[in-house]
Amino acid sequence: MTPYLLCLTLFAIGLYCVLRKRNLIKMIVGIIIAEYAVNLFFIMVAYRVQGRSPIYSPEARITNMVDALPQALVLTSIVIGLATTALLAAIAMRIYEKYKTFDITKIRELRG
Amino acid sequence: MEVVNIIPLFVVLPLAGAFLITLAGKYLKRAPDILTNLTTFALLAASIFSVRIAWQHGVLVYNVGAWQIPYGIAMVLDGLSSFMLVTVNLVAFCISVFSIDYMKKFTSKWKFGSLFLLMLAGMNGVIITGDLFNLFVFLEIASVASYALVAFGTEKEELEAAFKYAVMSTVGSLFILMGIVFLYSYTSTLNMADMASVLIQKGGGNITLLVSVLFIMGFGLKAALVPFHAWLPDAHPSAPAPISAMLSGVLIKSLGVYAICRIFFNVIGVTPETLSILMFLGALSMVIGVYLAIGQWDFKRLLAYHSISQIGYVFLGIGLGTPLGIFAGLFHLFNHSVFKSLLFLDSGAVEYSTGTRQLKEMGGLSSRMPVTGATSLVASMSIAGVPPFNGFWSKLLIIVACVQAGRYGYAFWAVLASVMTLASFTKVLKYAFYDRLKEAMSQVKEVPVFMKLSMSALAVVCVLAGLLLIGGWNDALLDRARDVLLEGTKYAVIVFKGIDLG
Amino acid sequence: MSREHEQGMSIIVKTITRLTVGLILLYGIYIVSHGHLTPGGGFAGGVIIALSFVHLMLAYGKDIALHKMPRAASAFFEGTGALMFLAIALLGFTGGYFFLNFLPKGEPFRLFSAGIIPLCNIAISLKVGAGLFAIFVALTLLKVVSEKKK
Amino acid sequence: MVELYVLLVFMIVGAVVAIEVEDLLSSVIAVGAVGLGLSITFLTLKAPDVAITQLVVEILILIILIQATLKRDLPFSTSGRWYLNTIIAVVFIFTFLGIAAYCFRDLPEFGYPMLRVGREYLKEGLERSGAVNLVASVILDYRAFDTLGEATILFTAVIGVLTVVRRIGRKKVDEEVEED
Repeated sequence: MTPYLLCLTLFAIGLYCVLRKRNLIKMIVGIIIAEYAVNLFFIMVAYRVQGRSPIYSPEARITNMVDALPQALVLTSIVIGLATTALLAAIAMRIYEKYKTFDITKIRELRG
Repeated sequence: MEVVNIIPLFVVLPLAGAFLITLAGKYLKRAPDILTNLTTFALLAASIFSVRIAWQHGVLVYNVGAWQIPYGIAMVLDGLSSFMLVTVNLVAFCISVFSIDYMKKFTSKWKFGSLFLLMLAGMNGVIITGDLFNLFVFLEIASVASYALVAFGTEKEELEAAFKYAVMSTVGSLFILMGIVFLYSYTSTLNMADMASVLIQKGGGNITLLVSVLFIMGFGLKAALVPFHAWLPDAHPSAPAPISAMLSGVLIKSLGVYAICRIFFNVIGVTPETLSILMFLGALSMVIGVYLAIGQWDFKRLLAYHSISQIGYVFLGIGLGTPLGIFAGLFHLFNHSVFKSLLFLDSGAVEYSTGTRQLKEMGGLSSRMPVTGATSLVASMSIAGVPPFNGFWSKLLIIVACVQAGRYGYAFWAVLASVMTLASFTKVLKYAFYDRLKEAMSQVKEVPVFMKLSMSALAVVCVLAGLLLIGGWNDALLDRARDVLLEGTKYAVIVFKGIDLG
Repeated sequence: MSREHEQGMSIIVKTITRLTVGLILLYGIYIVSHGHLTPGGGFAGGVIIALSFVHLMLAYGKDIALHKMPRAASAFFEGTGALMFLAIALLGFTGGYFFLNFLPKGEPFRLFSAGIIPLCNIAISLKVGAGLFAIFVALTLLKVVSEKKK
Repeated sequence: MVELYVLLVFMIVGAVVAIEVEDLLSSVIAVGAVGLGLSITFLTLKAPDVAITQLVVEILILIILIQATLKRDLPFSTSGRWYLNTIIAVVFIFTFLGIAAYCFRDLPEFGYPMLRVGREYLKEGLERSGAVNLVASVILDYRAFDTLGEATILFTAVIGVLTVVRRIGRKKVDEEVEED
């Protein structure tokens, strides 16, 4: 239980950063941290006490391997995170080029 | 070739089209146009065919890689999926015809074609899949493509809107992924049908409450329900007109409304509390969206606020939970896809010819641009709910359903929002199309032929969509879709039965 | 900013890069080809391959790296990798199912085993390596041009 | 499982540093430290595949973000009163954790997953797909369709980045613009 809660703390910190910080790079940083937390949670869900990694070896017959499915899903989710981050960074760099700042309070063309 | 083999094509075709465009599009000038239109046409044909086979067989299940449920990924084609497929691919085909001429105003057409098809692949994948994580993956494909498309013009405000949209939408995705993790830990499966049966056995518990909250926030962000709507009025107007039409017309529906319906009705199972939350958020979006729209003078921004409002109608209908309410909600979803994309295409046509989006700078355009003027009239009457256009029927049904369910308050708000919509569009028509012709606008020409063609096609659909209420059509398309939602978590049983048949 | 500075880092960095970049590339290829036997796989290996070119680019400047791996080539590899993966998926139809593992499974622990899995790994690594390098080049060029403007 | 707690606390501290430090470059480097910690955590949780991928992706993200921040202005981002911000943050985090802790009683205990579907992969995976590495057998055989989607997302991001970095977005209808 405690590892789950610590992991969620990480998620909450990332989320707080996205919602409160007024800087483009800081927002990207927050998203990255929250993504890490979700990925970590997935791997934690798969963990078994005294487990082995899910790879067979020629010598020994292994029975107590950890769940392989979440690991596969996390691989996918890491890639998704990378793709999103790269695109966000590209957009942020273009915005910097236009406005000469990353500060969102100085970039207010639009009002929603 | 068995009939079930059509199911993967909905994802394979657009993906293949997108990959080929990136290889060939740089060197062959016409290739992006031809490939995009061929692909979307094939998809439209396939989706109409899918309605037929869904009608004949009920539920069709396709096991990717021949792995049985729940070990592999399954694709499920049922009434709701085929209904959504028709909606998405019809609108996408009209938009791809429109963008042949419109996108001449932008550079790098091959990037546009490729991203457009990738977004379409993502939406089709979300609709066709029967696996929760797979749904998330395709949702992200569609989202990532749409972030890039919003920034397609690479001007200041476009980049800014794209960033805002991307950040908020990514937060939504993270909520959704978190919900999926919890559900996986609780049920230890990812297939939606299997998950539903496990949840019935184990009972809901507190965890489904947490998951429901996470999903409503996550998919609510994708669907732009009111507390989560802040990105939409920036992102939708900033994109090029065909993409605005795509985003407002189908993206928020397939990623937001469809996903919420599928997960809450068929997997988690609806409780009266979730229904009333959906209904309340819907009504809130309906009223606040139209209230914010009235003050706008930017044509596309006004339309974007109306998207929020109309999504509210859809959620109000579906949230009622009665057969008539769900039917009306789905019908309104289809109608909104058609008339809102038509309106965005009209705004694009106006921008193409006059170079402005401000209503105050236009005037008397219908004499210079007869096709655009006429189609805007049809679409505005539809969205405002004037008989005999399609918007009237669906709004009427939603209001009747509210009254039937005894929700008089919601019925009142729906009528009020409808009146305000009418007022807002009267303003648009008066200032843009039917006022005195301004000096600056006297040299304006009508748009090229492909744009006219696609706008007229959508306008015809607007007029004829009322026929969907009659007999056979209704039975094949809307009733089937509604039945899927009414079955609720019996979905699991039905899907497993579908495997035995296949 | 002087011209030499723009063309990469100091001689020490360049020499070490010359020694290591080949090893990194080789390691990436190893990770890809043994993806079904050891940890790693097409994605991690592809990123390592991309990183080896990124490494070259950081040390030597953009001209030499782009000479080794032109942008047209990276675009080509990316499209090819994606199409190859899709083609493997579609070839499954020969056995009746989309994404069917239609090749013989072979003997476990051998390099040529597990049917389509090694092929998929290669396709993914091509796509990932070329794609990530293209992203990196695009962002670097963006930065160079915007600095010139100042 | 002491090392797991140590790593988690290290990551949380790193994350707090990353979001609170004012210099953007330091912030990005702190994220790098968190990512490294995450990679080691994956190793202790017996997920070597994920650990390798996390490590290389971390390096790439770090390079991209450093490129983005280097030689740009130093914005002093957080305005407003710090104690107000801290109170909001703490209240927010504790409410979230409280709700979660209440709901987590339903989940299986940490270290004892249900393995309804997972057991099948562990038992049959080698036989039915032929891959020794079961994670590879899951991502490229059982759930290869997900991986197609994943590859497509990366492809989309590449096209997206190339789209976003175009200098000239709009042109006249008949104008020919040189494209790169």
